[in-house]
Amino acid sequence: MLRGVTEVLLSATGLGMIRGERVLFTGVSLSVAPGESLVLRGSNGAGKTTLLRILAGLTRPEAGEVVRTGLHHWFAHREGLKPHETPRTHLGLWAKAWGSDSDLDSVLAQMGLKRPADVPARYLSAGQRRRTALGRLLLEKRPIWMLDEPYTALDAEGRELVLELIEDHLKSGGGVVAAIHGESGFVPTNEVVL
Amino acid sequence: MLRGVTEVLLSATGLGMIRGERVLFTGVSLSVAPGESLVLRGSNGAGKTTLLRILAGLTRPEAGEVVRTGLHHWFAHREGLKPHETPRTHLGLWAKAWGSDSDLDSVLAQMGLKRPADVPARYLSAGQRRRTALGRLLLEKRPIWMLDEPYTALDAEGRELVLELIEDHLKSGGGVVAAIHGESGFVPTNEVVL
Amino acid sequence: MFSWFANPLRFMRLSNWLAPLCYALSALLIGWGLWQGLWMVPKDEYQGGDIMRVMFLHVPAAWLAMASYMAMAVMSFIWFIWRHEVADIAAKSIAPLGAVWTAICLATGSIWGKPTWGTWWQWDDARMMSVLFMFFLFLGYMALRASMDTRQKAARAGAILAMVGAINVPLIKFSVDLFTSLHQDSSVLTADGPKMAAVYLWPLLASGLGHTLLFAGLTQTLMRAEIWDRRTAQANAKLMAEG
Amino acid sequence: MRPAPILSAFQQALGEAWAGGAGALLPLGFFAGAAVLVPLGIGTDPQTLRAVGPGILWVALALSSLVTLERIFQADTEDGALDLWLQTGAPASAIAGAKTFAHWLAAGLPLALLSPLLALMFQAEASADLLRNAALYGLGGLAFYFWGGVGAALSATVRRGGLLISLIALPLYVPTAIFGALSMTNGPGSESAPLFLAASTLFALAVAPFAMAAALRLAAD
Amino acid sequence: MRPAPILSAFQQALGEAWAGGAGALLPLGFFAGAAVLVPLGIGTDPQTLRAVGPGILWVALALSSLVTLERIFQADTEDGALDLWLQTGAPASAIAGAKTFAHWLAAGLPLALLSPLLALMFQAEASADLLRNAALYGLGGLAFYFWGGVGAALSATVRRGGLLISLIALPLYVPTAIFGALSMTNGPGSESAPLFLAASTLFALAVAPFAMAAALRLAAD
Ligand code: HEM
Ligand SMILES: Nc1ncnc2c1ncn2[C@@H]1O[C@H](COP(=O)(O)OP(=O)(O)OP(=O)(O)O)[C@@H](O)[C@H]1O
Ligand SMILES: Nc1ncnc2c1ncn2[C@@H]1O[C@H](COP(=O)(O)OP(=O)(O)OP(=O)(O)O)[C@@H](O)[C@H]1O
Ligand SMILES: [Mg+2]
Ligand SMILES: [Mg+2]
Repeated sequence: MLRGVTEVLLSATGLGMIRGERVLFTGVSLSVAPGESLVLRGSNGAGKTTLLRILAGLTRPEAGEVVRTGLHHWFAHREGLKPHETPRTHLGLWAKAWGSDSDLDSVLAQMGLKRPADVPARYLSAGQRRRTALGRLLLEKRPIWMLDEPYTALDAEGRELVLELIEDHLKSGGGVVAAIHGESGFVPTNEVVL
Repeated sequence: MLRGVTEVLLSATGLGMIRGERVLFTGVSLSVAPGESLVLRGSNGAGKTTLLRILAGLTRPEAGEVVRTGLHHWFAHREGLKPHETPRTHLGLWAKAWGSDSDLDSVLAQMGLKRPADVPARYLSAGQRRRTALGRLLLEKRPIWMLDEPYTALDAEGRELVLELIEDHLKSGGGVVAAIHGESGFVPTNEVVL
Repeated sequence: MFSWFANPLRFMRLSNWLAPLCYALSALLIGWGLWQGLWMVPKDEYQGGDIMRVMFLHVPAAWLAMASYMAMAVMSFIWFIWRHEVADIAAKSIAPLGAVWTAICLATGSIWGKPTWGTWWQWDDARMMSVLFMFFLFLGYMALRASMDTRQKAARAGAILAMVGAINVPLIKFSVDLFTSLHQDSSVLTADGPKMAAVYLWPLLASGLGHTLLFAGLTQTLMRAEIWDRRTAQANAKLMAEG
Repeated sequence: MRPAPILSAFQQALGEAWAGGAGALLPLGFFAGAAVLVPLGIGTDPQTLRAVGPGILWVALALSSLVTLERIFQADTEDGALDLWLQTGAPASAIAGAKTFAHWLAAGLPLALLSPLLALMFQAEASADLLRNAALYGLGGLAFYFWGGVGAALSATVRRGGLLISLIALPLYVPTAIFGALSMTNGPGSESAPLFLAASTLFALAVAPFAMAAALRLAAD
Repeated sequence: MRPAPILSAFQQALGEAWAGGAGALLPLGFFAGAAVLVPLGIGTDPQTLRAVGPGILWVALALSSLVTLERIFQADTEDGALDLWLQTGAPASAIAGAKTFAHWLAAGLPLALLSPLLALMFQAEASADLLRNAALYGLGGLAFYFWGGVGAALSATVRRGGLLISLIALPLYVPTAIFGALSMTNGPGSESAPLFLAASTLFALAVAPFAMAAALRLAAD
């Protein structure tokens, strides 16, 4: 945070997107500064996931621009788990790919995955799969978190856990962009309604 | 309901299940009578989905027995949608397979799928996929509904819609078994905690 | 009758003395058969000279290969219909043994074929091909079982395959009569009884019986190991349920 | 027994085989590719090509059916459609049979129909035999598809169960392959071979659906 | 450029190829199956078999690489892993190249190593040529895998893009196939053919990763 409060982690101006002859949104501008959270709102099919992919650089917008000043974590519907991967091997793979030296066992314990740590993903329960993917957020400190419906399939304790993670992350100067239906659980700094 | 109030739609006695050398549950007995709803509760990985599959006859229990007195609808995490299927073709297929004569357009309208009715599933948003699969419940009247986390990925209006469908179904003498995290939205007749 | 054998306890008690008996008898029979076959009987120039002595290994191996597949299929059938666990354990134990005997049949046949037919292997020969594929079926059966996550699923998948694959065995038996083959026709296991000269026939039959007993003994030993294994797993599951 | 689900399964599988713009054409492309690459590989001596022709087609048919079949039930297992099909009230064997038949219709039959063309490319003489052979390819292919379906259903839960399905299905293919190859030669036994081919196909049609059904219930478990 | 993600991609793909107990063995089984079925189909005249042998092996190599490759990127697209790989900060081309190389290592190289055995089964004389040929199969297979990877990446979003991938990859295979087949004959040009084969492989290694990267970004879009 050398350059003071004007520094932003993520900003976008004039984003517009068309999908299959249909205009999803136009003129969306937003920014996320350290410690700020942004919640994307809108009914089913409004374009939240699409906007999130644009912000992550996965999809090219039809109009507008995105500037990111740091790395980000990505957590979406599709967890990126292979059927034969276990929570341990999955998190181990990504720890290695990112050159992180986190302690796997403590990450697994924190996510409540001690028991199924060595069960292949094809046998995991829905919530256990989500927790595995969430574990990636703990492997490496990255300034921006992009979360698509982070509470899906989690039990009450899991929700609580995600909420804590988000709050800790915000407190330590990170930023969060999340698409959420229903209660967000935290008070977002900004909201974008699509 | 010829045989009076003692008639049950679904009953199970002494169900027990082992998965990968781990005992998920033992001695689970339950019954669902017309107009009754049963909510399965438990933390992630407790065995709710597994129990639901046993009740539906998809998985064989390690111990115990299940008796169903009628057909049931199945709505779970995996929607059964092929990537190239559209909401219209998917619902059309199952209407035909079940020999139902429901009006497809009205089902699509009721599920809020008028706009994306002809968009292939691989382009649908998460909520639109869920709504498509939910549409199957309206194609044919079946006494038992088995729902695995029915609110996942739905917006507020979608939640409302599911709630209404469930209440209508219960009122008309149907039964519901649902695995739900968090608020169920309705007051369940019974709860099973795993 | 099945239910009588289906009791694992009874099986354990029975096999406790039956398996060693099988081993002892088979050692005697195979020993005598080989002694006769390798040193005593005259060689047959028409069948390649001294190399024909491999017959006393080849033919019993061929019989056992076919018989073991049928046994596996029958055990699978019994398990599929009556769910007697011992039948499944038997099918599972027979598979690796059957694969070994089939491999012996292939190897010895191939070794015998080089001097007599001038080739190790003949691709369009129905008998050789069908024995080769029976070997693949044994391997496939084991691979399929290994790829399933629970015993119950392994048993179900294996049983389906073993029963469906059983069509292969009649084909092997009759392929020689149906198609032109380098391989000679059956002369022992025929409808009109054995047509082989007695000097060869007796040692051969002795070897055959010996191999059968050896096979039976080994099957029982593997089954005992498997039963111990399952008992341990059950005890573990119980412990975990309580703790 | 309700016939509606069975008919629907058939239509859905047929549609699916043609969907994605290319599904059913895979074996065709495969087949054509092989036909183009083979002469490139083995040289173009007409004598050799003619000798090799019919056999290559059998091989291509067997391989392509394996490739197609691996997906039939695996995709259904993964996306949850299998759960729905098992709960229609119709017998699973009839549904599995209908689906397999549809895939043969979409992928196996075109291969057989294309066979005279490929035979001609391989320097065969144009004659009525080519049409007779096309019928034999069709018949044999049907058996391949049904046995392959058993292998596919058995390995449906094993992602990338490639070797498994080959190990399981190839032995089941052998009788058909032997009779099929034999029926296109002039050797001894070639006269009765078509009959045996037909018998082995009938046997596959009668037995395979039940094995598939049992295997699919297992995959859903 | 961070090397860690590239190494991880390589290791992950290698592990994945061997996972499920059978993954990498698919092409092997395929190859062996073809080797078994071919003589059954085309007859067993040693003269014919010897002539046909090397070519059949090339065809089998091409076909088996197609089958394997179709999954490489399709599975990644479907389960969301592609999104993760594209966000590692390492160049997508390096990651795609590492993955393809791993799959060649797990499936293509064993095929090449197996080739002398299969040549012997096809009645070739045992000689040092068989080892030289194994090296050529390895080299040619590498080119097949990289071009096949381009086809696979292009058709990653098209479920069952079978035809697409064959249509795209087959033409790319042809130069390699021609030089490969030529280098195993005694015909004119057979001496320089290995050089051309090596050149075509180098070209594939240099160009294909960038094409794959572009195609993968498209698949994620
Ligand atoms: C790899 C090649 C071979 C295979 C797979 C093979 C397979 C078999 C099989 C399955 C049987 C049992 C048939 C029955 O009882 O109906 C058998 C029996 C026999 N085989 Fe072979 N065989 C092979 C090579 C040979 C060769 C090269 C010879 C000798 C020239 C030979 C001689 C015999 C004899 C004498 C019998 C006993 C048949 C009888 O009298 O019933 N086999 N073989
Ligand atoms: N090829 C296409 N043709 C027509 N419409 C398309 C096409 N591709 C995408 N769409 C539409 O674009 C929208 C994509 O929405 P997106 O997935 O971003 O929604 P979302 O806001 O995340 O919804 P949800 O809350 O359901 O997750 C959907 O309405 C979808 O129908
Ligand atoms: N082969 C296996 N080895 C070990 N554990 C297994 C195996 N198969 C399943 N399990 C365990 O069985 C449980 C299955 O749970 P199930 O999917 O029914 O949970 P759930 O209650 O629906 O959870 P969620 O709320 O997350 O959806 C999980 O804990 C899983 O880890
Ligand atoms: Mg969304
Ligand atoms: Mg669940």
